[in-house]
Amino acid sequence: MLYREAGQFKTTYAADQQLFPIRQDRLGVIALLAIGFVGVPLFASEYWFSAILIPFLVFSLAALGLNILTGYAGQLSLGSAAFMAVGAYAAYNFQLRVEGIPILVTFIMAGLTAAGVGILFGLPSLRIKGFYLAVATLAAQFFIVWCLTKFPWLSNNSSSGVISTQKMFIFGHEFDSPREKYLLVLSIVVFLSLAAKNMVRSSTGRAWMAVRDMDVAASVIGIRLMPTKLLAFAVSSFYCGVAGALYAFCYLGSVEPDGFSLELSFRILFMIIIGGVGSILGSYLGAAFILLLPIFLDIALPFFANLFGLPFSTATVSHIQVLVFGSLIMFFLIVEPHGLARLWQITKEKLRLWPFPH
Amino acid sequence: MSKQIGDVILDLQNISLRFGGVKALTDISFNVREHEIRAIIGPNGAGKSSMLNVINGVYHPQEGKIVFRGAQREKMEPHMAARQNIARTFQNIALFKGMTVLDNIMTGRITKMKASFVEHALWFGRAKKEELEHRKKVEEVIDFLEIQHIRKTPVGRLPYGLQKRVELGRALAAEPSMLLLDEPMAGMNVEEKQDMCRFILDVNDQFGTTIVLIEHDMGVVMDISDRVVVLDYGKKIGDGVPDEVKNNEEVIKAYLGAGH
Amino acid sequence: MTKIFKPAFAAAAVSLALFAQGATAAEEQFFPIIGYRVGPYGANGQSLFGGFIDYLSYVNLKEGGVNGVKMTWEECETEYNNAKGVECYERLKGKAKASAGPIHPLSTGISYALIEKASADKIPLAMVGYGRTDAVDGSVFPYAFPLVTTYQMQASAIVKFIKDKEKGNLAGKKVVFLYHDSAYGKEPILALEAESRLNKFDLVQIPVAHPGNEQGAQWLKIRQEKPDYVIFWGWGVMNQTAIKAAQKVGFPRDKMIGSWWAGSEEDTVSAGDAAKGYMSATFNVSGKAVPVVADIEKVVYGAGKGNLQDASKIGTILYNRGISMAILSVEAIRKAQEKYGKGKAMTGEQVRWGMENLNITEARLKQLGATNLLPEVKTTCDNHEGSGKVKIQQWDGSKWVAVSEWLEGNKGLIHPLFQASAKQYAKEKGITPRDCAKEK
Amino acid sequence: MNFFFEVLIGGLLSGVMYALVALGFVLIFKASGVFNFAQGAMVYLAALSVVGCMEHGAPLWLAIILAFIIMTLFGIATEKFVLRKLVNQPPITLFMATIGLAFFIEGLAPMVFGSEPRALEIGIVDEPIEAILESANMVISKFDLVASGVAAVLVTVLALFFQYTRVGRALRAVADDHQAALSIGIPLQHIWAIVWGVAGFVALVAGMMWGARNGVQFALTFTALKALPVLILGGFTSVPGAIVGGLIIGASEKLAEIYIPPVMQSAFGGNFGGIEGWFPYVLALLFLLVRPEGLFGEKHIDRV
Repeated sequence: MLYREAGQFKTTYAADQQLFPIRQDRLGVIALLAIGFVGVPLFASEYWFSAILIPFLVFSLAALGLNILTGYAGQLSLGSAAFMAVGAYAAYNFQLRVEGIPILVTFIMAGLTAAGVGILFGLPSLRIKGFYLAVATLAAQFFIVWCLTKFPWLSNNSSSGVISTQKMFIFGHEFDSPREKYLLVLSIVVFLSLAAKNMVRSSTGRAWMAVRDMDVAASVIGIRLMPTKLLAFAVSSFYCGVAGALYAFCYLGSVEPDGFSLELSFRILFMIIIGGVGSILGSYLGAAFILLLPIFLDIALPFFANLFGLPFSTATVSHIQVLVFGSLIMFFLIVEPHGLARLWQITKEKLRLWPFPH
Repeated sequence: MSKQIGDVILDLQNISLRFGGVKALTDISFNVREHEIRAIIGPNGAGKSSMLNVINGVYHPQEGKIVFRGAQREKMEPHMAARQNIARTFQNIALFKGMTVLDNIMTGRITKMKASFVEHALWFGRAKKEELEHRKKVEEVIDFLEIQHIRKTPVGRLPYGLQKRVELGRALAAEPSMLLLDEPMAGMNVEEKQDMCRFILDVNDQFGTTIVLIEHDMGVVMDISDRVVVLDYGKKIGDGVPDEVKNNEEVIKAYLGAGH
Repeated sequence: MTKIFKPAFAAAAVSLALFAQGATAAEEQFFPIIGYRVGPYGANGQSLFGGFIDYLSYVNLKEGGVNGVKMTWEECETEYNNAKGVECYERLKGKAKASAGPIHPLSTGISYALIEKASADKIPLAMVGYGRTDAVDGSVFPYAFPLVTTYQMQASAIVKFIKDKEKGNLAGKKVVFLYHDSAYGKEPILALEAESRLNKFDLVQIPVAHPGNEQGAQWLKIRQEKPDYVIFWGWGVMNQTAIKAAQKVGFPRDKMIGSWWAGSEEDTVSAGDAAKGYMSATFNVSGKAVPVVADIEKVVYGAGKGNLQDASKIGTILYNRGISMAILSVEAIRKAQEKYGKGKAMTGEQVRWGMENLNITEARLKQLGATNLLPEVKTTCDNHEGSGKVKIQQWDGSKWVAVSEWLEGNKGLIHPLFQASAKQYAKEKGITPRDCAKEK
Repeated sequence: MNFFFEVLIGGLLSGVMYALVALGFVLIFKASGVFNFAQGAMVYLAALSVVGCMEHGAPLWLAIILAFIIMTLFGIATEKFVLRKLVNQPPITLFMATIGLAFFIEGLAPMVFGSEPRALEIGIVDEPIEAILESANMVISKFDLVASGVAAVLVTVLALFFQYTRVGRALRAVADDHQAALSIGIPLQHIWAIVWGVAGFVALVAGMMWGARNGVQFALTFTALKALPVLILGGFTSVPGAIVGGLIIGASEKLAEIYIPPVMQSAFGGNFGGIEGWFPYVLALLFLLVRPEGLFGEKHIDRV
């Protein structure tokens, strides 16, 4: 009864097509935004801002980008981290080389640069499918990172290839405390999430899903495969690019090309699989899970080891962490292959009837 | 029948199609007139589906000419057929399994939507207006096919017969001038077949849509089509009004075997 | 559903319990340790952090802490991953408010990511033999200490070593620089280029793509180039592979000189016989002959408080390096206590002062039982390096043997490079450098 | 010219090492459609098992047998506890599960056998063959030749196994058509367990060769990265494809590493070495644009 749609009649198509057609969802999202913009900044500690919330938002954005490509348009990619790298280095260079460019414009330009590179590496998708394409995206992963280390101009001739990001000003105000950075990232992520939600509920998103579900049928009903797939690559890379710029500017402050490794790409892929492929909410849930699980294990395992007096050495604890992480991924895939987003949906369906199960 | 059958709108001349060394279609010619129901029949493997695939550009014949509405067609991609108002359904249902009925049918109108993805993303300009306009059209199709109750159901969960109906809906949503139906009644029970026949005739009648149809059920074919073309082993063996075809020697031979 | 929720409850319970633990007692010196014991470099991390922690335990057991202040620490696993390193730093930072031993990130990538944060949080960053090397200029980087020596000074010292071998003349000789194609491998290039101009030898640079488990092409190229020496900047699997590949093309290993991260038992043992004769730089010696190492084994492992799972690693290069790092940290705290009050826990800011005024002389090393373990270190505001000396060691098939005295790189050539780079950084970041003349 | 051939031959021999890892991928993909990302981790586990057993006093031959038993048990467990529960899931889910599996192994193996790098001596020294070095001034490594021999034997054994044993024939049947295999009464689960066992055996061979070459350590898991471009080049389902793909990748990446950077250097200035990380992938990608199904893969026609 908590989550009941009965009694909410839609009398217009407009009402039926709004962003969140169910009232409880609407209220929930508003509450969440209020907490995010007001509650959290009031109470969270610096650790939460810089080590949990900012990376969570940045990774959610990157996962969202990958989800657009993989979840909605059906093109598996193992190169998300490379597009983040493009975004990070592009943002650095725009700040460095364009006098007085506003930081938000910088982020947009970073996204657009990544989108351009994304289109380039999306071109093979017109001929190559499935795992062949996935492996082919590794070419993007390795090639882009290599380029960033090889053209010193891109890192302003830093001898090591490491870049250190510039200060961020918006209307003359410097965003340098973790709280301010958090709010900046949150605003961008909320805006881009809304945009993503709008895209996937309109004909852009339907075209992507049509291509994903059955590309021949999609082309027969008039969808042009090439622009549709390339648009997915572009939008996805744009999101990853902005995420990369935020990763550099608001999270680490200093990045090197090697930081955007294949491992990072895999983490982002994990996020959408665990969270839910083809679900915007899933991108968030997955990012939270993948980010928090190692931290949780890191804290919990030594605690349990102490509690039960287990003779674990520090190294053993570290190994168990990796082992448990791998097991949990398998466990989740077995229990719910459609990810946390589906679990949430099932929960909602149960709540719809609760407390009267029939 | 009250409807007016018009001029030839699609003329296929000497079509031959090969896959590697396999000949799928050999030197086939026939035409389709405006507003008629044109059936293609033949035993399994006769090349019927290949024929439809040639018409809407999925396959490109090595030889032959296709004249559509008076213009000879160049080699083209499937999506261009859609832009020429040709819609179709598939033998093995080709719905978008991950989407709801409503969204599936909405995709049928994709060629008519003009808003760019930026407008969609920011939900301004044409995006919202279009979405509502087309939703209205789609609801008409939903009403027409009597599938209101499953509007928000993911198509993967629907029974076979309903999926077929949704697929027809997706094709109809495009408001096609020509509709290609590949075995629309395969695997249906009698009642479902009757429904489907009714929809096909209604479409033809109410909207004047030209229909090219592949069907195995002879009764249905003979009842509803205006003209029938018969294929066997990639060759045309008969063409004409149902009665004519029914009595064609070669057709009888192909269907009942040489021993007859 | 219950299947899923049960762990969630357990999780909540654990986190509550943990947050309740809270603050450390007043007179304890807290070390945030962000380390790695798994992943590609996990084996190296185990020895390093083992040595580091064992020395802290040793100080506690042997003398009851520094003037009575006990050493405490908490470890956080980074897997050598930058983002995780930052998370660890932020997590441990909260506990480092009252007192903070220097943080050793033990990864160049993490060091870079922490430089600004640590400076803002007033926690000193010790990068002993890695990290951001232009932080030698303490006027721009008050909180970052590339202690003992840097990649550039090391490269310069290696050049000095081969120059000595060639009777003081390198003109017309050919040196190949084979490096891990990353920030780490690229750092010494400027220094080597400067040396090659100065000493008129040919320098051929050959990068190896990460992870470096394939070097066939590079070594065939080296064979074609016929260099007199190969200077080698590898890390992890790249080291064994290089040694093996050198053997494969018949390049003499005793003409190969690695960096100090390419010169541990982890690198040579797994290369087997191929490693015999291979040389590397180091800023600490191996073996249990060093009194403090032997004493740690007796005191710490005798009390059953050793950190190493595998005690056979005591006395290895990386273990002894961990001890050296800990000695520098503890000495910095001792120094800080001299100024800010003996027997008190030192804040990060106070430890920073200690690190900037280190003066570990031969005599002091002797008192510590660390004679020859590491070179003398004397830091100042404008020299956060403090030594710039390395030894060259050679693998004799079963252990590392030092084959040179402490060699100092060409400071006059190298340090200006740091100052130029630091100046550029200060300009980009809008930092006004401190006036070192006024510090003391 | 001499140098060119030296690089070419060296590259071909390295390619054999890549092919050894790629073979494991092919076997599993062929039989179960699973893209097994954990193959690299399995190579690590196998090599660690060998050195681990040797450290506990087992002689080499016994250690190899023990490692084989470990790998087989591991394969059976993987099938029983993971894959069987994921039947009928989309390929990407299975792929993800194998990444989880890779993490599992990467945590478990060093915990059991220790993580410090170790040497694996199998009695062949990786050094140039004197005779060839003197007569032709070319470096050909003994070890690489042995590795090629091992690969040849392995492929022959696999071919015989598939051709002449009941189990092997069943495996081929499964590879061709799961339904058909089921309908003639082959228990799919057993078959999958066997396939994982065979892949474990291949991983053991690859692990021993790589381990003997570079030392046994975590980085053995990276061998998978060298095998992936081999796979796209050779096709996911072809054993000869893995071998030929390996040879092509090995030779071309070595030649590229030698001859491309100087060209780029003269065009842009700077040092452009270290292209081995991406070159095989870009090569494979370009190749795919021409033949999307790989060298030996089967051409797929979309039916509608």
